[in-house]
Amino acid sequence: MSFRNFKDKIEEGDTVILYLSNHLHAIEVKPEIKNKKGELIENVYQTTFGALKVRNLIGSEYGSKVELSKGWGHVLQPTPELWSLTLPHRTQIIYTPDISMILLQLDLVPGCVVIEAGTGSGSLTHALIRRIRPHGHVYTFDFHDHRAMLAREEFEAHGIADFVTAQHRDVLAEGFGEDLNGKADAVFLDLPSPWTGVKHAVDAMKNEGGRFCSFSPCIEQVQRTCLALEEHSFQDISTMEILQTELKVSRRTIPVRDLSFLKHKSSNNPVEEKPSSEKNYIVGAWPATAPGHTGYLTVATLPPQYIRTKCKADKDMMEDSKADNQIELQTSDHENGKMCIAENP
Amino acid sequence: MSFRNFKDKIEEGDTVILYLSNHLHAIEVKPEIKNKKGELIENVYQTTFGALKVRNLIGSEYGSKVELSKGWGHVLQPTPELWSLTLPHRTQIIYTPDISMILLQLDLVPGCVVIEAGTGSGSLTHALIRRIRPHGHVYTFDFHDHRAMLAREEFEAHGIADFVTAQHRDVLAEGFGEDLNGKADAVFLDLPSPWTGVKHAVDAMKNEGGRFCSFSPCIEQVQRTCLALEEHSFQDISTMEILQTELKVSRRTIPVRDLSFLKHKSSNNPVEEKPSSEKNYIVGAWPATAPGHTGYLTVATLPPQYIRTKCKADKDMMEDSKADNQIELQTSDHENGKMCIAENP
Amino acid sequence: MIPHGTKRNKEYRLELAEETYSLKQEITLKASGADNRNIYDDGRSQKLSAVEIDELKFDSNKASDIVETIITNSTTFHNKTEFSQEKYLKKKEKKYFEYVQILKPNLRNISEIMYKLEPNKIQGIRLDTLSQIITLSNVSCEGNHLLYDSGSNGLLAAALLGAMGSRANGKLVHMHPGNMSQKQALLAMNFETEQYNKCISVNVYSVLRQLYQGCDTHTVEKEDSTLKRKAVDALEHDVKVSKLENTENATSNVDIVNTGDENKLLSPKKPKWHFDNIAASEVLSNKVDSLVVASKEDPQNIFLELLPFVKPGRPFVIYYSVAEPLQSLYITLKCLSNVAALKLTCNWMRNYQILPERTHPEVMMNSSSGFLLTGYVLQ
Amino acid sequence: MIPHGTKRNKEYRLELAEETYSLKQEITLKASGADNRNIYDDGRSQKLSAVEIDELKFDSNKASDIVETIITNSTTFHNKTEFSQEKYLKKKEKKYFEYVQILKPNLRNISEIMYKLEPNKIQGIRLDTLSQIITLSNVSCEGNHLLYDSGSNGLLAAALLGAMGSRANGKLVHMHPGNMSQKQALLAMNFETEQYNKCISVNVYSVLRQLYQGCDTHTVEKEDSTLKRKAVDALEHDVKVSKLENTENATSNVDIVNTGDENKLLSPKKPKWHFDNIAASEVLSNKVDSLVVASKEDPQNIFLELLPFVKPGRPFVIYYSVAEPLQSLYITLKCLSNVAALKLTCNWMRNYQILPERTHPEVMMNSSSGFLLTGYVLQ
Repeated sequence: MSFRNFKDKIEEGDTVILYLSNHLHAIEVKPEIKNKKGELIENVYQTTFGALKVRNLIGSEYGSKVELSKGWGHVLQPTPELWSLTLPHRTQIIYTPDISMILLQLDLVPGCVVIEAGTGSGSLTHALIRRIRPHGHVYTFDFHDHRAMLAREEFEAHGIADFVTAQHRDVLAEGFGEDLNGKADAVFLDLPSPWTGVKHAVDAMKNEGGRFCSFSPCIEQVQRTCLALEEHSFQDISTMEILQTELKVSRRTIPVRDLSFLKHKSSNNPVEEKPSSEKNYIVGAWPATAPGHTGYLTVATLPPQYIRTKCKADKDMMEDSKADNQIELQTSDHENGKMCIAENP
Repeated sequence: MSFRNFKDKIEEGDTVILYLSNHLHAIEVKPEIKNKKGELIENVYQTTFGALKVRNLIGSEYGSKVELSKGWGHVLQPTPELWSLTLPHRTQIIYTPDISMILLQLDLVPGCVVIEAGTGSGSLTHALIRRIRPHGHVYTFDFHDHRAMLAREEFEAHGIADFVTAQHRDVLAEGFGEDLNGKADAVFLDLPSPWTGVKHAVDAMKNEGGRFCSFSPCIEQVQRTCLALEEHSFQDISTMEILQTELKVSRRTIPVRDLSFLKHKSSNNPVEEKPSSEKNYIVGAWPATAPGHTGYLTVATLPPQYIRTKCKADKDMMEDSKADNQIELQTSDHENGKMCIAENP
Repeated sequence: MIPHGTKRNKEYRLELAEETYSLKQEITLKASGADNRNIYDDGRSQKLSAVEIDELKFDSNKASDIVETIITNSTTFHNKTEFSQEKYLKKKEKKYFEYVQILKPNLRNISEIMYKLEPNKIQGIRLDTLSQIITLSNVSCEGNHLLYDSGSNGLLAAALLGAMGSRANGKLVHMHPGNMSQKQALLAMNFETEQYNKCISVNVYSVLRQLYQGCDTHTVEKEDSTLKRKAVDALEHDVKVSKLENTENATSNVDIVNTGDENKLLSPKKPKWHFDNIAASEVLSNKVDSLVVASKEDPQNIFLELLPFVKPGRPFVIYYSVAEPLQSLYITLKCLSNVAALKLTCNWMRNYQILPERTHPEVMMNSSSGFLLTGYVLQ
Repeated sequence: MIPHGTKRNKEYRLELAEETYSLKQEITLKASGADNRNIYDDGRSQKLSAVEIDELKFDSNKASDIVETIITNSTTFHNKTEFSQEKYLKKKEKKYFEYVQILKPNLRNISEIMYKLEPNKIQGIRLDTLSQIITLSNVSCEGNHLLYDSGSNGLLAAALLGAMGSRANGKLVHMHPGNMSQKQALLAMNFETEQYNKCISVNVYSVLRQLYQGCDTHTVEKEDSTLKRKAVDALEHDVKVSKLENTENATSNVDIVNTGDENKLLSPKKPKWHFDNIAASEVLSNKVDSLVVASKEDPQNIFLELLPFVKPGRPFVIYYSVAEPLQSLYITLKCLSNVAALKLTCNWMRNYQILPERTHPEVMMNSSSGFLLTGYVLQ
């Protein structure tokens, strides 16, 4: 229940983050677990610093030190960011740099209604929930029934089920459902063919308009999505890529090599010609390998209804006027291409 | 003539680089120039530090200080790198980070024969010439007759005409010419539709194979070029992007604000609560704006003739076996697309 | 936008547009060249003189007429590639077709405008970095949060307060080192009064003195700054323009509106800052759920002084525009070992042009994102 | 590559391939799913046991047969998307179809191999940064050049010597601080003797002593290191393997061949280094046309000591793996004002996957390129 409110002390049922010298572990605080035979046994969590009796966590304060059999660690209350780093991966997940930008680009504040597809491992969902609480709501969909169920159970266990509805649904084929028509402030898509979801996003958004964001690893997905967004009168269509690098900070001692003494014949020739002194730097080193690509974020604004229809009409006129135009030809090319990897209904 | 050999002193006809507190200027050392009326007059170069009598440069040493009417500067012997920063732009040019990678990726060393299309402003050409000298040769083509002529004049003036043949030719339509068949170690393309040049590159390369590189700003150009390279049995096809940032280094004094005194009631209350001390750092600041994209480099190896044909046969077989396959469909899509912006013959 | 006034001192009159036009739609392109091989740049391609074009501008009402005339008189336009023609029209569109759209202010457009206009006035905090300050500090409708900000013109306070929402309990203590807090972005957000009042802006010296030394000390020395504050608050009330124009060519500074009804401020005896200090020091003594520091000063002292006010297990985020002071603080904190999961990060962000046959990253990028030092407080 | 030997101690026998096969070409994909909605990851999708698959590997000669059997026994393969199927085949291809191609060594493949295997052994000099060291130092068939390198295993000497070419006049003075120079990459390039001999590798102390103090001094102290050198050179002659395998799974260290015919080295009395020192100090006293420093030591001292040997107007390039020592040197040089166009740069490089419908940057990148401080020497 530890995702709902700020807490001072650990209670049974909480999920806690165990911090061990730069390693993070998420632990569900259950004093007992079932073994393979189905018998309840003492819950002991194994770490590189030895065993942790999970029962002992109950009642201790967040931020405090906990004893392990061969050392110690600290327990933190989970945040969506810590959860992203420790959650069980059911799919590729979206990490904090992209999540943060998605939240900002979708103009989300407490009270907003936001649609997410697909749910995946729930990494983004947790951050969406935090942002739209206490009066908003997240509707999240996954076409994989098992994943949708696991997500539902997880939100329940984390005490945030009140703010989220997790459903199993193939939204590209079926849309978000009539209940959500005109209800959403923002729609986020992380799907293999997001362009087919754009029309559903238009249906789901409020009359006063809203924001759209799509996360796609491949540029072809982005290109099709941008075309679909333009066709549906979206404005301010913009695509970006976010990467984050962690600098490795350390104090480094660098040898200094003196060569000046060689200019003068001297009677005492040094036998060892080693570096003569040292210089200290605090250096921030770029890591040898770092994430090089997560996905492209494509964002756009759906204008209010009354402008929307007008733009739409303009658009149609424009399309007509250049039917035999090269750009138009290009568009239809893309639409042919679309069929190649379109989802089966 | 100052691009040919390392020189100690400036002679008439040299191009020199004038360095003025982080500004670089390329100056042709001509004592007199023609004015608008066609009369020969004294050549005076105007700078932010006043006038420079170009005649006075003759005989002075490279690297030395030169007097200007309101200050002074230094003269450097031009390198292809300094030239890239100062040359007259007749087109978009390629800069040193990309140039360097192109030279390395093309496996160029003295003695190589390399083809370049188009010549553009000759930024890359100068670097190619330096690398393949003294026994190699650069064949460079431009479809713009005036540009080809200007380039020819420039190579002549720079004293490097022996190592380069600059021609006016539409190589995408006409190829590189029969004379070059089987002659090149490497081919570089910087053209709007490089994929149509791939077959000509194959013709021009030596029987023992060679390296190919294409520079394109748009991803669609890269996609088509990669397909064309695969169709023509190229190996190790690889695409990359190079960016360079210049860090602004400075000594920065940062105020330190003491707050600890507030913990204690003290009789002498400070009236001014300004930062109490300072800390010094040498900082390397990232610039607010920097080049975000120049172009994608696509490189590949053409294997030796005897392997090439075999691969080609394999390929054909493979293509046949999946004629009704989705990937194939995709390829033909791209070929349709190609027509849209293909060059007129 | 209809231009009037002289060339030097341009003014525009706004007219409600029933329809919008785009040049590409109005002007039919008849012929285009395959490439630029026949184009010579000799500065003589336009047959109309600058004066003639200017006259055209004042005579003609429909911009497409102007541009069509210009094209007709260009010797090179029809030889240009289709791509170059489009680029040309886009440039002309910007010059002769100007629309303004009135948007509701929100953190995204306010921070984008402030970053574009004067990144130095918001310590160079780029959009992606700002977005991460909000998430990594775990700010939500719950809890109390502490911000030390010595120069982002209220952007960070606006960002955090926005994420805290209205109709919830938390407070944001917004510490600043100056005589008055910078509120430009905070005011620009058009927060409702209830939400706006959740932000308690206090001078760092006053509030810490209040906290450590109790009430009613040093009132004498404060007289002077009180007067200054009153003047400023009064001034703010005069600012009337309430809309932010999100046009590309908006180069003037952002106008602000004061949403607060803080008239009690002008009531006699105890000034508002007096009560703010008391309220803020109460929040601090109960400890807060996150700490954000974005200082122009060296962050080390400030962070170490404010760390004791953060509950154990909670996150902190320190922003600085260059890495070196954060690297130095990193080493200090590693030695103190009172924080967990310490990380120094740097962001990279690039925008893309997505157009059929012309997809590529944007040619210029903002390569300076600033740096974040983040972690969690231990007991 | 045909595997034999045990699992733990794999050995391969090479066989000349008349034709190459790719799995995608051999195996016809019958059915594929539209997405992964019906795939549950329970580790039970492969009906064959690991032991059964191993047996298959030894019984079957054609890899496509093996993989076809594996696919037939997979419960999920036919439900996977076409994309996942291809990925799966690629993985299997790597496991069961292994070809080796013998390539001619050149700077590109040697530096790529060295960077991939152990970037630390070449000071983390990435391909793009290496390429810029060569251009920015303006090395060509002309002129004499000076390199100080304390730890790139000969990569920088190989890079510069390669660009200098054969049948031309220049010399490369390759200074190192150790008893013997690192030559791994230099030898791997298979330079002709004439070109190889243009590189004069000398100990920095010996050559400067030679230069400043003249011949024949300190021969006594050198005895010891001479012996060491002889041993090493002899050892190098024993290394026979001359080809570099450019296979993806090459994880062993790169083998090298000695191209030099330096038998005179073993001749009595004056060792080769003695003549090398004289030759190098002659080059230095006539001054060089460029200076490259890639030290593990702080670059400041070394650069300032070697700067006097560079002709005015010529470029220098200083590489270091982190920025801080170069920032410090930058400040020093700005004060001395004996250099022009001083620049500290950092590179960014990313590779792309270009495939129909699946074009994207590679998911992992090398974010550490090292830093270059470049400029031109003034009189």
